[in-house]
Amino acid sequence: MQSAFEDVMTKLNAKELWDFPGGIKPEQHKQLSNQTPIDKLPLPERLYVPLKQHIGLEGHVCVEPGQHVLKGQPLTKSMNPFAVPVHAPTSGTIINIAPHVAAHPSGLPELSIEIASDQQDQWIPLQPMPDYQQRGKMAILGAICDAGISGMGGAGFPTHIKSSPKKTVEFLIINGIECEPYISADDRLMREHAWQIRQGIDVLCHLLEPQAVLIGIEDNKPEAIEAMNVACRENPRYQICSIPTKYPAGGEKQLIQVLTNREVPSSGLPIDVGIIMHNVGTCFAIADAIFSGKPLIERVVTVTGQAVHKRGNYWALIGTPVAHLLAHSDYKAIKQKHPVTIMGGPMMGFTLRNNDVPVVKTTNCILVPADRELGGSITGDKEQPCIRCGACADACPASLLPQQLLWHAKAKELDKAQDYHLFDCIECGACAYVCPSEIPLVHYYRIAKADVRIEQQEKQKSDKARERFERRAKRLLDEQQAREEKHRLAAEARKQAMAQQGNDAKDKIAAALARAKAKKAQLADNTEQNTTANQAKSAAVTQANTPEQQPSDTPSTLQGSADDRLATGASANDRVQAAIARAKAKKASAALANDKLNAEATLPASGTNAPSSQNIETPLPTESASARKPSAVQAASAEKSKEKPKNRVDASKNTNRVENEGIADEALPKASVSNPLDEKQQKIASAVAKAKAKRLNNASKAESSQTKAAKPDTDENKAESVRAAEQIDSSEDDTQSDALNAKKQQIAAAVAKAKAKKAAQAAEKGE
Amino acid sequence: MKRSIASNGLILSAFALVTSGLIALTYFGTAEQINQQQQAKLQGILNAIMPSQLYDNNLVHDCVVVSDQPALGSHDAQRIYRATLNSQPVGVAIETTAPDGYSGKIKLVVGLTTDNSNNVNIQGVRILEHNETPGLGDKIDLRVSPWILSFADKTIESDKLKYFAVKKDGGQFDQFTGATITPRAVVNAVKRSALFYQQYQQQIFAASNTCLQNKPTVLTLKTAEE
Amino acid sequence: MSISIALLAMAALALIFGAILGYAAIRFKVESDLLVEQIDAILPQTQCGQCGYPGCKPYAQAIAEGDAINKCPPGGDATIKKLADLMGVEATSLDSAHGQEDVKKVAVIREDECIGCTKCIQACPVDAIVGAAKQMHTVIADECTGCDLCVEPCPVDCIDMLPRPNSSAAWRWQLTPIDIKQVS
Amino acid sequence: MHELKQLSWQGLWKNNPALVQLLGLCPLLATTATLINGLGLGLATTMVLIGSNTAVSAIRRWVPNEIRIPIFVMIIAAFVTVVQLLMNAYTFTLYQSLGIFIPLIVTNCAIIGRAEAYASKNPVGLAAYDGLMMGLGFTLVLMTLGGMREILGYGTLFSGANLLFGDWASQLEIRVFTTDSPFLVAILPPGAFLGMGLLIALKNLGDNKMEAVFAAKPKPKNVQRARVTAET
Amino acid sequence: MNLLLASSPHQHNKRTTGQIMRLVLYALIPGIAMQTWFFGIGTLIQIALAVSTALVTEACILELRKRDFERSLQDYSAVLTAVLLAISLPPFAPWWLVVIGSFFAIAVVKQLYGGLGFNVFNPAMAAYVLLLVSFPLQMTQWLPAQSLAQYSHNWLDAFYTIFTGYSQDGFSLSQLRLGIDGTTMATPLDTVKTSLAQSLTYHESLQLPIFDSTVSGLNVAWSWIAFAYLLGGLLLIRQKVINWHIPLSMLVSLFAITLFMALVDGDRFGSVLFHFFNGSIIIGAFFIATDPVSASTTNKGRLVFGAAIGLWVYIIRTWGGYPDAVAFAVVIMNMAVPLIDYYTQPRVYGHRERSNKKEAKE
Repeated sequence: MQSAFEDVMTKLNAKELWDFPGGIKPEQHKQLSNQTPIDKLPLPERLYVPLKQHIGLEGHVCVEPGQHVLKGQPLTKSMNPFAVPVHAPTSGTIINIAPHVAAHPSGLPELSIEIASDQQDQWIPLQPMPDYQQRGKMAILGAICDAGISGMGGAGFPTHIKSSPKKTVEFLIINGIECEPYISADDRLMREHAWQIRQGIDVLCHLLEPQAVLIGIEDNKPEAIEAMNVACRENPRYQICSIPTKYPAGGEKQLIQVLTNREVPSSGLPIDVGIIMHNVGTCFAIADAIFSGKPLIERVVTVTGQAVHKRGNYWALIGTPVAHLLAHSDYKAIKQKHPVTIMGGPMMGFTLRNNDVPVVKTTNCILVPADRELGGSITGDKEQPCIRCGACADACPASLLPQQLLWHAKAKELDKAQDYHLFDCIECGACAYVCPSEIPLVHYYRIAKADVRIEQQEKQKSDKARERFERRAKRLLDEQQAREEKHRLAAEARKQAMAQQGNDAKDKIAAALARAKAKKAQLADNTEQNTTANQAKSAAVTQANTPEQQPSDTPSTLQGSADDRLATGASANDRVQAAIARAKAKKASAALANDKLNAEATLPASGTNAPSSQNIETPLPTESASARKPSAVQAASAEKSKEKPKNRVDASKNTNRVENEGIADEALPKASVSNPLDEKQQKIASAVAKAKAKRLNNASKAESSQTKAAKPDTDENKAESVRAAEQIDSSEDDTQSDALNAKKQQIAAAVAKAKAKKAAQAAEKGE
Repeated sequence: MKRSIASNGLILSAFALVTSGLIALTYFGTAEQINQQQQAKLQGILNAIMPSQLYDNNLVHDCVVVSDQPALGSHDAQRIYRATLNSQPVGVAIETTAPDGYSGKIKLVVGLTTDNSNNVNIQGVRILEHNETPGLGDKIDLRVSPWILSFADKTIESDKLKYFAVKKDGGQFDQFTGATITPRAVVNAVKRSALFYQQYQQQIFAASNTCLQNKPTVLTLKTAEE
Repeated sequence: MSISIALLAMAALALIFGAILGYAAIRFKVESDLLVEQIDAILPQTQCGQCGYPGCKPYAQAIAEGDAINKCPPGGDATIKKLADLMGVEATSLDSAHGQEDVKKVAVIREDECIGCTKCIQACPVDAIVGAAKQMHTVIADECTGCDLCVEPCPVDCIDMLPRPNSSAAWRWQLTPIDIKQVS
Repeated sequence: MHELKQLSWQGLWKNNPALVQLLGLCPLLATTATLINGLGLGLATTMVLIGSNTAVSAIRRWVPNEIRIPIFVMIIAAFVTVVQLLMNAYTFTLYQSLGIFIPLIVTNCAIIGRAEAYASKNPVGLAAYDGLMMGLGFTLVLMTLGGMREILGYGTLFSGANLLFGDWASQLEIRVFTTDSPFLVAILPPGAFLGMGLLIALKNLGDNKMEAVFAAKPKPKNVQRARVTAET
Repeated sequence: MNLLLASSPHQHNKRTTGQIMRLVLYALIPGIAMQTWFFGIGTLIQIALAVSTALVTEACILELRKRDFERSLQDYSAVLTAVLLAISLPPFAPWWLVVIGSFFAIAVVKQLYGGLGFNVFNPAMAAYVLLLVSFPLQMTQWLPAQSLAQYSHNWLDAFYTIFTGYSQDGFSLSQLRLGIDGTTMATPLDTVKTSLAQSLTYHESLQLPIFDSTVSGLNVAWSWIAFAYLLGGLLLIRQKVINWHIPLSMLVSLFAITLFMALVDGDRFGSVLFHFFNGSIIIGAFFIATDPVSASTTNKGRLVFGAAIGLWVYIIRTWGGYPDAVAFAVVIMNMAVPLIDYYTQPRVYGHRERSNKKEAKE
């Protein structure tokens, strides 16, 4: 089991350490960059601050483009504890809030705030709290959170969450290992700012109240160890531990193992074994936030590699494009035949898609190697088959069996890969480093891990979809039953009505209307999408129950009576209403005939909410733009309905009747004399028309080559569709006054085309 | 449940009866033929190692069983088939074992006769069973090599015993290239069985025929000294 | 005689074992997880109908009754492989008559073109479209299975099937080398 | 008729018990040192297959599900024993050289496999035919493998034909070549494994080739996409 | 501007597969030199034959498999296989023997299983086993060391014998095999096995002329060769080309069992020295059992693997049909490797011992 606190302390006091399995000893190359003090960079012109730079959620943007911000001003805020704000790194103007290539191996754009520096670098008023010991812990945590501090070592876990553990903390470990080759940011930071780091540790101690504080530094940084020793001299609780240089000693789990011989349980956190670990950079940032009130807007970045001349460490503002850093460190692109920029170290860093990527809170190094500097082939295209030499297993710090993982990852046997503890891989790269076959092992693991995650997500999604589908099926079944019940009631009502026959055409219409409404209202009721459905339903039921004429009339009778109504009707509203009524009546009778309703009935059903003209003004609880839509639709359908009596055909696109081509011509004048329609209606109508034209076009193109017999027809169709398209095109340039006419024509043309298409289809079928 | 138990039990039982009955019928139908075949096979082997003109009895049906004889190399019961001409002893076919084969025991049968000067003539030798290395030691098998035929008509003379050996040991029999142990084992086994026959000839022929018994009694042989 | 004893022994043995089996058949009966459920759990639940069955469950039923396992384009090869494992048959390639495996898509309604006809709402098998009559509709992207059943009913063609946006959080780590240009 | 054709195709090639189902490997690998041995075992297996398939099919209506396996096993065991006795009686020498592998036919999964998968669900005639075809398929593989191994290992073909067909058949033996150092591994069990593996590979190669030929003209299939929901 | 993309780690160790294989080849040089010194130039001819056959075979099959054979040939794995096979054959074995073996090793054992990294069996040893079972005669015709031979032979003789079966002067191979005492010479292991079978005691058989060393039970030639290979093997461990686990556990387990058996019955069972330095134990422990592809890959597994080989070697040598057994033992244990690997998985960081499987299932 885990070693007891006393045992650990005894061993540490005796300057003894444990070891972790595996590990490698790559060439360090730290001298390239750790010889000079941390340098300041000139202010960049533009900064790109990604909204999310840590594990967790992104905050809400609280600035807008054009706004002038001061250095240190928060750009996002959120009440969510997992959201850490970002701050303006310098004073300037917000240019844009848009996706910008992110500091992520994918190079996918992420939402970033672009700031143009005003070169003033003017601070927002700062609120330091040097008296933190008098404040409550919550206040300190709040300050840390508001300063935007997240872990600066690797993953970027929000610091304030890590600093408010629910369990007792035995060890606070400060990670100053920096085990990756080339990087020396923490090294320089410790050498130059040991004092502030110690202050940060003080703050953390105040928050965490650990029983011991261990500061782990690799023994290849004697100066840093010395500096920290000096800084921590007055507090004997702080123990500086010199760790043997071995990669990846700086890994959280490995460092814990080396210092305390404890193992973080798989899928657990260090706090599960009584340990909290913070990076030295984080400590420095905490000190900055508490004692100067400065948010985390800059960090030390190592710029190294043989392709740059002025290698060293720089204070880089968060959001500084890498290109800016490279420009000021004398980057010689010529030294790279295959230019590569690595963000992070050579072992775990990732290559950048381009150099516009901004520095983020976790960026500790920009490595620009010359060709062949890193040995082997960087793209991994020299991959050879695994010879099972086992060097990877010997190097793995987590005691995994990398080649088994590789085997299963390659074969996409994700279950087996997980049996071999795929998710315990820390992606340190030690296995791939030693692999003689140059297999990019870690890459395969990452792909496999991503696949597993995606698979899990999809599994969840499909479960949800199944549930929703089943629920919907059940609902539809219930509706069907309810509908049948209604039918029965309606039939009874009809029988009653038979007894007292009336001959009035208007009554007929009313009866048809009522029946239609009854049915559709019931649908609307069930879908619960309409707030007024209940009302309509009750109205319809009332109507249906009133003694009325027998409904077994054919559609033509109904239409005929509607014609009468149309002829006598004076106002436009009446006509519209009549048309709707007719359409509905027809559908209703068709439905009656089949003794079932199509789901499409919802459309007219909504119309039943208010069959009078007032419905246009009926306020609906949606946005203003779409509120106008219903009226437009109704008008459009009225228009359609009007054509029907004249031509004795159904203009509805859902009927299967074959139409003749004359309709279009006839429909045109008809349409043009109808009521003035407002702009919106026209738009919708034209949209419908366009859509139809598009479909027709596609259809006729597809059809044209199919059969010779159908050819004349289809050609004609095609010609017509082209004409329609021209009309549409030209109509868009028309003036306001012409627009009305043009739209009408378009609609008519579109309808005609739809019919032509059907005709063509029918012809084809006929063959 | 009871019905399930009863019906399943009965059905299975019925099938068992039928199938076993079928086997029983076949067995009765073929038993005679099988027996004949086995006799014929034995007869074939015996004929190959004991020329049929030398005797007039039914070799297969005239045998004694000996066991635990160091000269015959095995603790198993081994048969000695007796050949007689006009009821006079002519020779024997002895089942014997060479325990020192390269890969374990080699079982063989040796046909022996005696000549006037009581020297033993070897009429023929056949290997019954062996596990010798294929390609090396398995040349003792007639199917692989005719080497075993070289024993035919060899005589074991008391004063020339040492020539009855493989060439490497200074004898007259070829060894195979790459394998000496196997032929040496076979030669030695043949030699031992011949000497055994020479020694116990009288007792073997004096004993009663046990071949037709179900469990033949094992013949106990007495050495000359006793 | 010995033969009849043998026969009787066989019969008795068979009787005993038959009885044991008869007992076990009743006593240890297990209701196994229905095959259909297991198949259904593998299918991607897009309910797209490309297999020729109205929904995933009916197709699962059909597979259990012996239909081919390679009719599910949304699931693609991965699903076929799992089905093959489950059914103990050879994994075949996707039957192209049913369509091609495509990137995961999501339906998006072009809002200013939507006329609020609710047809897509009717068509959606998982109720992933919300909206009321004559109101603009919208797709709940998280619920959309990408089945594209809503596309055709739309009278104004305002629904697009767009690939699901690639986020760096759900990135598959496919590093495709990009042509190198000289640094200017 | 179509059914019979299908059965033949399944048994001889598509679902060959030895090459595809990989059943009955134990006798298959052990007895195929020569072609004639393979033929003998193959014929014995075929006889058992036909007999057991017929019997199982004939009694299939009276067999309760729970005890079908024991019943099948008994039937198969009975047939094997019968065949064994018959071979012992009438092809004694072949029986001697096949030895233990005749009783081992009982454990040849191809037989119980066919009983369970086909005979117990189909009428007698078809079941018998299936048994014949599966048996022939098995025999063919045994003969091929035996022939391959015999040529490589002994340089002969049809040696020992007299064991099966009587003395006249000894002249069937063909000596392909003579060598002092035959390729012994071919007639040893490892050779059987290697040969078997190569045969399976060849079969798959043939299948792939055939598939490529037939796939050249895929018949266009029109699939009606089912609507989960009503189309408006 | 687009930059080159790659996956981490970007830094690599310099040693590639080809280099590892080459290092193994270099480490074989002392042993081969010693073998040539004692048994003549035949070994070198065999190596040349084997290597060229192997390379041609590998190239052809890779071409058939539509792989890039140029790069694959550069990994030296085929060369290594061929050399290992060639040095285990009798130096004057006929040419077709090594050609068949080499072809089988590459075509069947290696490429049919999927090529480098996928072969279950050690190709050289599987081929050796094939040859031994198929052609036991040719495979056991070892010459006496030149100092013991009745007829001396030069490189031309070797050449002639390998290709025609007769030396320049018309001596057949069996004549060449005659020792100074006029008897055919076999390997020491063979000799002892034969004499034990002849009911001689172990110590009696050590009196035979083949044991010409001052140390009891050793043959000068064979032990010098073994020492040379030991040198190369230690070099490999020092270079970290191979791990120490397999050689050590194999030698220790063989040591333990030989010591035990020799103590139990010194007349029937050979001494430790006899077993270690007369035959292929050393080369087997350092060069053959350590073949990474077909050996166990976990450290615990390697210990088991090596120990089991040691045990098998002894069992087969003592009670089996063949005098030497390294090839059989290695091939047998190759089959057990997946099992060994499965049960010797190291405890993964953060998982408690053993119970991890169960946890994962729950």
